[in-house]
Amino acid sequence: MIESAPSATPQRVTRSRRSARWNAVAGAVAVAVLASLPYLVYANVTGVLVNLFILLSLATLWNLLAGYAGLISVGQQAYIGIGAYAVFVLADNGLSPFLAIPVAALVSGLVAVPASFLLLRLRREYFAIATWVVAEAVLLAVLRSDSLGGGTGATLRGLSDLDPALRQAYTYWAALAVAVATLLGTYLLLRSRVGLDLTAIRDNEIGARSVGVRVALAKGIVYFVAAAGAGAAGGVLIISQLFVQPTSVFSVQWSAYMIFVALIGGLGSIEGPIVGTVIFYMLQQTLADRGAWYLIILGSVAVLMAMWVPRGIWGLISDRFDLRLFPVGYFLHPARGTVKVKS
Amino acid sequence: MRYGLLPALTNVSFTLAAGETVAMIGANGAGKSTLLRAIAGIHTPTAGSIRLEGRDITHLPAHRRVAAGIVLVPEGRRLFPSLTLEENLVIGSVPSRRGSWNVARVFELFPWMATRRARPVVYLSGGEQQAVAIGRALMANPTILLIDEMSLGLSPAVVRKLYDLLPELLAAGTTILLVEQDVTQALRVSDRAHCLLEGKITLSGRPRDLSPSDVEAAYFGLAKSTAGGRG
Amino acid sequence: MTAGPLLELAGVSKRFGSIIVADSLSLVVRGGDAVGMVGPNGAGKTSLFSLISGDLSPNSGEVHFEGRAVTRLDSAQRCRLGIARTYQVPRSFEHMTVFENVLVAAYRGAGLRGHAASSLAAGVLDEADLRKQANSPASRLGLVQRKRLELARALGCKPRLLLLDEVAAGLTEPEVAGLVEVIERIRARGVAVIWVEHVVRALVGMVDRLICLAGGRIIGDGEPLAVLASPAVKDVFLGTSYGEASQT
Amino acid sequence: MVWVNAIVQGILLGGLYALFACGLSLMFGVMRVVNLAHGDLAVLAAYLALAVITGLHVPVLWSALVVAPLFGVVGYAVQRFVIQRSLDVSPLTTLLVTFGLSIVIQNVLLEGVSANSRSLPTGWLASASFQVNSQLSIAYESVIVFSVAVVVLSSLQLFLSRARLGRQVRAAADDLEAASIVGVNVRHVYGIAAAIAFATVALAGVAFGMYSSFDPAAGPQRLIFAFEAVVIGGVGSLWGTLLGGMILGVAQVLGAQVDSSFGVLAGHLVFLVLLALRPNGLIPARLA
Repeated sequence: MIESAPSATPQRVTRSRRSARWNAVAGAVAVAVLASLPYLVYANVTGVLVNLFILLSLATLWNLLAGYAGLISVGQQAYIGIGAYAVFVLADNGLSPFLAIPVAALVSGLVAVPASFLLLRLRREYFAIATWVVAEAVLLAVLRSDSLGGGTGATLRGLSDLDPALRQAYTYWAALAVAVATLLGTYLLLRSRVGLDLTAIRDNEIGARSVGVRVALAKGIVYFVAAAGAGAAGGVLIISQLFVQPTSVFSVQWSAYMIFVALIGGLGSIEGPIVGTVIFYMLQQTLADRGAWYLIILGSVAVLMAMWVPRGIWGLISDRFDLRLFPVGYFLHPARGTVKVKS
Repeated sequence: MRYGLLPALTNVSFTLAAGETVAMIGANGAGKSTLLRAIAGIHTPTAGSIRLEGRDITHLPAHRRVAAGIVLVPEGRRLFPSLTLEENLVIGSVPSRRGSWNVARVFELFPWMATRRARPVVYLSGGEQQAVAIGRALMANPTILLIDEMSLGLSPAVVRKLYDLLPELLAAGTTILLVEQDVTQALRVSDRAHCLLEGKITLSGRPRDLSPSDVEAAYFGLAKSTAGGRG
Repeated sequence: MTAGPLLELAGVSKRFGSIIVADSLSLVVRGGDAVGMVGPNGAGKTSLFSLISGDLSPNSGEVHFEGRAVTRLDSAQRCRLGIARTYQVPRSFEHMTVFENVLVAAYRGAGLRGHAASSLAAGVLDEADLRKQANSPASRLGLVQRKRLELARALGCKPRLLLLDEVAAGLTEPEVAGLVEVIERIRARGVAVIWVEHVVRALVGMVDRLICLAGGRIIGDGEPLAVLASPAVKDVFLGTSYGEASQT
Repeated sequence: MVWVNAIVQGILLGGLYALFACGLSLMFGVMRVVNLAHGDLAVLAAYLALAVITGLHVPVLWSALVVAPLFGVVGYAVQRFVIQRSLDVSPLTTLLVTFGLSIVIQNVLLEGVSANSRSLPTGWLASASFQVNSQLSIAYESVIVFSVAVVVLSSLQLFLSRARLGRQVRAAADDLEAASIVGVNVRHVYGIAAAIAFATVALAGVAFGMYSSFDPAAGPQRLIFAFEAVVIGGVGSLWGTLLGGMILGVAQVLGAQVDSSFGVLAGHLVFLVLLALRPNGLIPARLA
C-alpha cells in the first residue's frame, strides 16, 4: 500500500504575514462611519456617494473577472441592465424595490449561467467581443419589449409614497450594502479554495489543470458572481434614479468606467479598484464642468498605465510598503509553543 | 567569435575561422540549440559577447544579423506554411545581400524543386522541407551558416544526401556551424568538433583525434569508469 | 491492491498535421515501477507524457489507469485519479507563494481539506528542500528551485503515478544525487515513476527499466544498460553508422 | 419579390461590412490583435472626410483619397508606439489599450463636434438608383460601396500574394520567429499591416458616412458588425470576410423585413448561433 503524506514537521498556517485583526477593526469602523453619513451630511453628498458605491462594486467585480480569472468582458452592462429591469418588474408587482435588489442579483446571475456556456468556451478576443454582442442583443430585446417601456424607458413605482429624505437615506444604505457585500464577497471568495484556483488559473492555466483544478467550474463561478453583483448594482441604479433608460443602462460606457477604474487602481488586487474609484471620483469632481474631458483624461491615463504600469497604483504602493488590506494568502510558519502540532 | 552565459549555457567560448566547418555535438538538452539561437539573435545572452569580424553584434536584432551575413537553418525547418515552395525560397533574399545564390541556383542544387515550385510546402516530405530550409538560408548569401539539427526526423539516406551537399556550399567560402545529434555525420564533414554537455564544452578537437569511446562518454555524460556500474 | 497494471496504453497514436508524435504506442506500467525514458529531440517523449496526463488526447488508441478508461478525461480529472506530472518548462504559479503553489495541488489534486492539506503541502516542501522559500513568490525562484517546485507540486497531488519531465536538467552533480534520493523515497512509498531525462547517468542509477523512444515509437525497452548498449539505440543517438566509424 | 429585394440589399450592405471587416481581419490574422477602437477610427475618418469636403469643397470620393493615406501613416505610428508596446506586455493588454483608445476617441469627438449626427453630402448620388423592375431598385451608392469593397479586398489579396512586402506579411503571420531569422524586420512589417488596416477602415468610414448618418457614439456598433463578419467568414480569410459580411447583411435586412426593429438583433443572433456551432468560422484558413 501507499503510505500517506510524507511526515510533516510541526507547522502552523496563517492567512497573512502580520495579524489581520487591525485591518478588520479599521474596516468595521469605516463601514460604521459611512453608514452614519445620512445623519451627518446633506443628501447631495450621499447622492454622489451612491454613484461612487455603484462604481466601486462594478470595478471590484470586473477586477475579479479580468484580474483573477483572466476574462476580459466588455459586456457586463448586460447584467446591470437586467438587474435594473428586474427591480422595475418586481416593484411593479408590489415588492419593495429595496427587497427586490437581492432578487435582481439572483436573476442576473441566472441569466449568466446559460450565457457562460457559450462565452466561456471562447478565446480571449472572441470572449471580449461576444460579451459585448450579448449585451447589445439584450438591449435590442428590451427595446422591442413594450411591457418594459421600449426605447422610452421605465419609471420605478413603489417609492412615491416614501418621504424623499428617507428615500435618499435608504438608497444610500442600499448602495453601501451592495458595495460592502461585493467587497466582502470578493474577499471571501478569494480567501476560499476557489480563490486559490483562480490565481493559479490566471498564472498558468495548463499548470492549474495539471494539479487537478476544475478550470471551467472556477471560471463559471466567477462569471456568475460578477453577473449577480452587476445585477445588484443595476438595482441600486434604478432606485437612485427612479427611472431606467435602456440605451443608457446598457451602454458600453459602464464597461469603460469599470475597466479604467480597475486599470488605474491596479488589476489583480482587491485594493486596486478601491484606489481607482477614489481617483475616478476626484477627477470627475475636478473636471465636472468640462463635459467628457474627465473620461478622456481617465481613458488616456488608463491606457498609459496598462502599457507601462500594468499593476496600477496599488501595485506601486503595495510593492513599496509591503501592504495588504485584504490578506488572502497563506503563510507557513514553524510551529510556536502548543499551536496545532502534527507529526 | 566569443560567446557567454545563458541559463542553459555556462561560459561557453569558442571562435570560428572563415571558411571552416565546425560541429557542435551532444545529447539534446545540452544547450546546442540555445547556442545557435543566441548567435542568430533570437535570444540575448545574459553575459558575454558575440563578435563578427571584430564588430560587437551582441545586441543586434535577428533580422539585422541576417543582413550582416549570419543565417540560421532552424531546428524543425520552420518553413512558412502559407507560402509556396518558391516563395519560401524568395523570402530568404529579403536582406538583399550580394552573392551568387538565387532561385535558379537553388533549383540547380535540388532539381526536383523546379517542378514543384508553386506547391505549398506542407505537402513536401521531411527531407524535402529540410532542403527548402537550406535553400532559403542560402538565398541570403550567408557568410556564416548555422545549421540546427539537420538530420532530425530524416531517414539516414536523406541525411547523407544533405550532408554531401556541404562541400559545394563551402566552395563559396561560407563558414558553417553545425549542431547535430547524429555524431557520425557531423564528424564526417567537419574540420573541428566541440562536444557540449549540460551547457559546457567537455571535449574539443579535430574529428580524427577524437576516439569513439571519448565521444560516447562525453555524449552520455557517463564517465568511462562508472559506465558499467550503477551509481 | 489490484493485481492488474497501473497504467496501460493500447495502440495510442497522435498526429499534428503530417508530424506523428505517437505511432501506435503500447505500454504497460505496474504499481511501484521506476521507468526511465530517453530518446532524441522530437522522439515524442513529452507528447507521450501529455497523452498519459491528459494534456493531449490521442487520435486513436486507449489509455487505462487502474483498469479504468481515462482516454476521454481531461488532465484535471486524471490528476484527481492519481496521475501527476511535471513540465519541462516549469509552469509555476508566478504570483503565488511556493507554499500556495503546492497547496492548490493538495486541495484539488489530492482532494484534501484544511489541516490535512497544509500538512501534506508542508511535508512535500520539506521533501523537495523548499521549506525555506515557502513564503516567497514563485517568481523569485531560480531555475533549479523552479524544477524542484514542479516536483513538489506534482507530489502535492498525492499521485500513484508520477511523470517527471527533465527535472534534473541544469542541476549539478550533488544536486542530481539529492534528487535521485528524493525520487527513491517516493518510489519506496509505492508510487510508480516514469522519468524522462537527458542526464542519462541520473536515470541509469535509479530506474530498473529504460524505454528508448524515437519517431513516436518504442525502439528499446528493458534493463537500462542493455537498452543503451543495443545497436538500435546507439544508432538513434550516435548516428546511422556509428559502428562503421568506430572501426576506422 | 420583397424577399429577393431584401436579399439583394443585404448582399450589397454586406460589401460595406466586409470593407469594415478587412482591416480588423488583417490585424487579427497578422499580429493576433483585435483592435477594439476599429469602429471609432471609422467614425473619426468620416468626420475628417466631412472636414475635408466642407473645407476644400471637393466631392466625397476625393475626400477618401486624403483621409485614407493619412490614416495609413497614423496606423503605422499607432502600431509601432502603442500596440507593439502593449503586445510586449501581454495579449490581454492589447484588448484593454485598444478599448481605452476607443473610449478616448469617442469622447474627443463628442467634445469636438458635439453629439449631433451628421452625414456626408453625396450630391446627386444620394437619391440616384436604377430600377431593375417595378419592385427592385438598386441605389448607385450601395453599388459603389460594394464595388469599392471588392476592389479593396482584391487589391489586398493581390498585395499579400504577389508583392514582396505582402509575402513578408504572410511570413510574419505564419511564424514570427522564423520570419525574423530570414531577415524580415517584423516590427516594420507589423506597422505596414496596421497602416493598411487603418487605411481600409478610413475608406469604410467614408463609405459609412455616405450610406447613413453618424455620430461620435456610432463606432462600437461598427466594430461589432465588422467582428461578426470576420468571425462568420473565418478569421484571416479575406474572401471569407466578404462572405461573412454578406451573410450578416442579408440576416439584418431579412430580419428587418420581419419587423423593423428586429434587423440588427437578427444579425447578432445569427452570429451567436454560428459562434456556438463553429467557433472557428465558416472558412477557417490562414491569411490569404
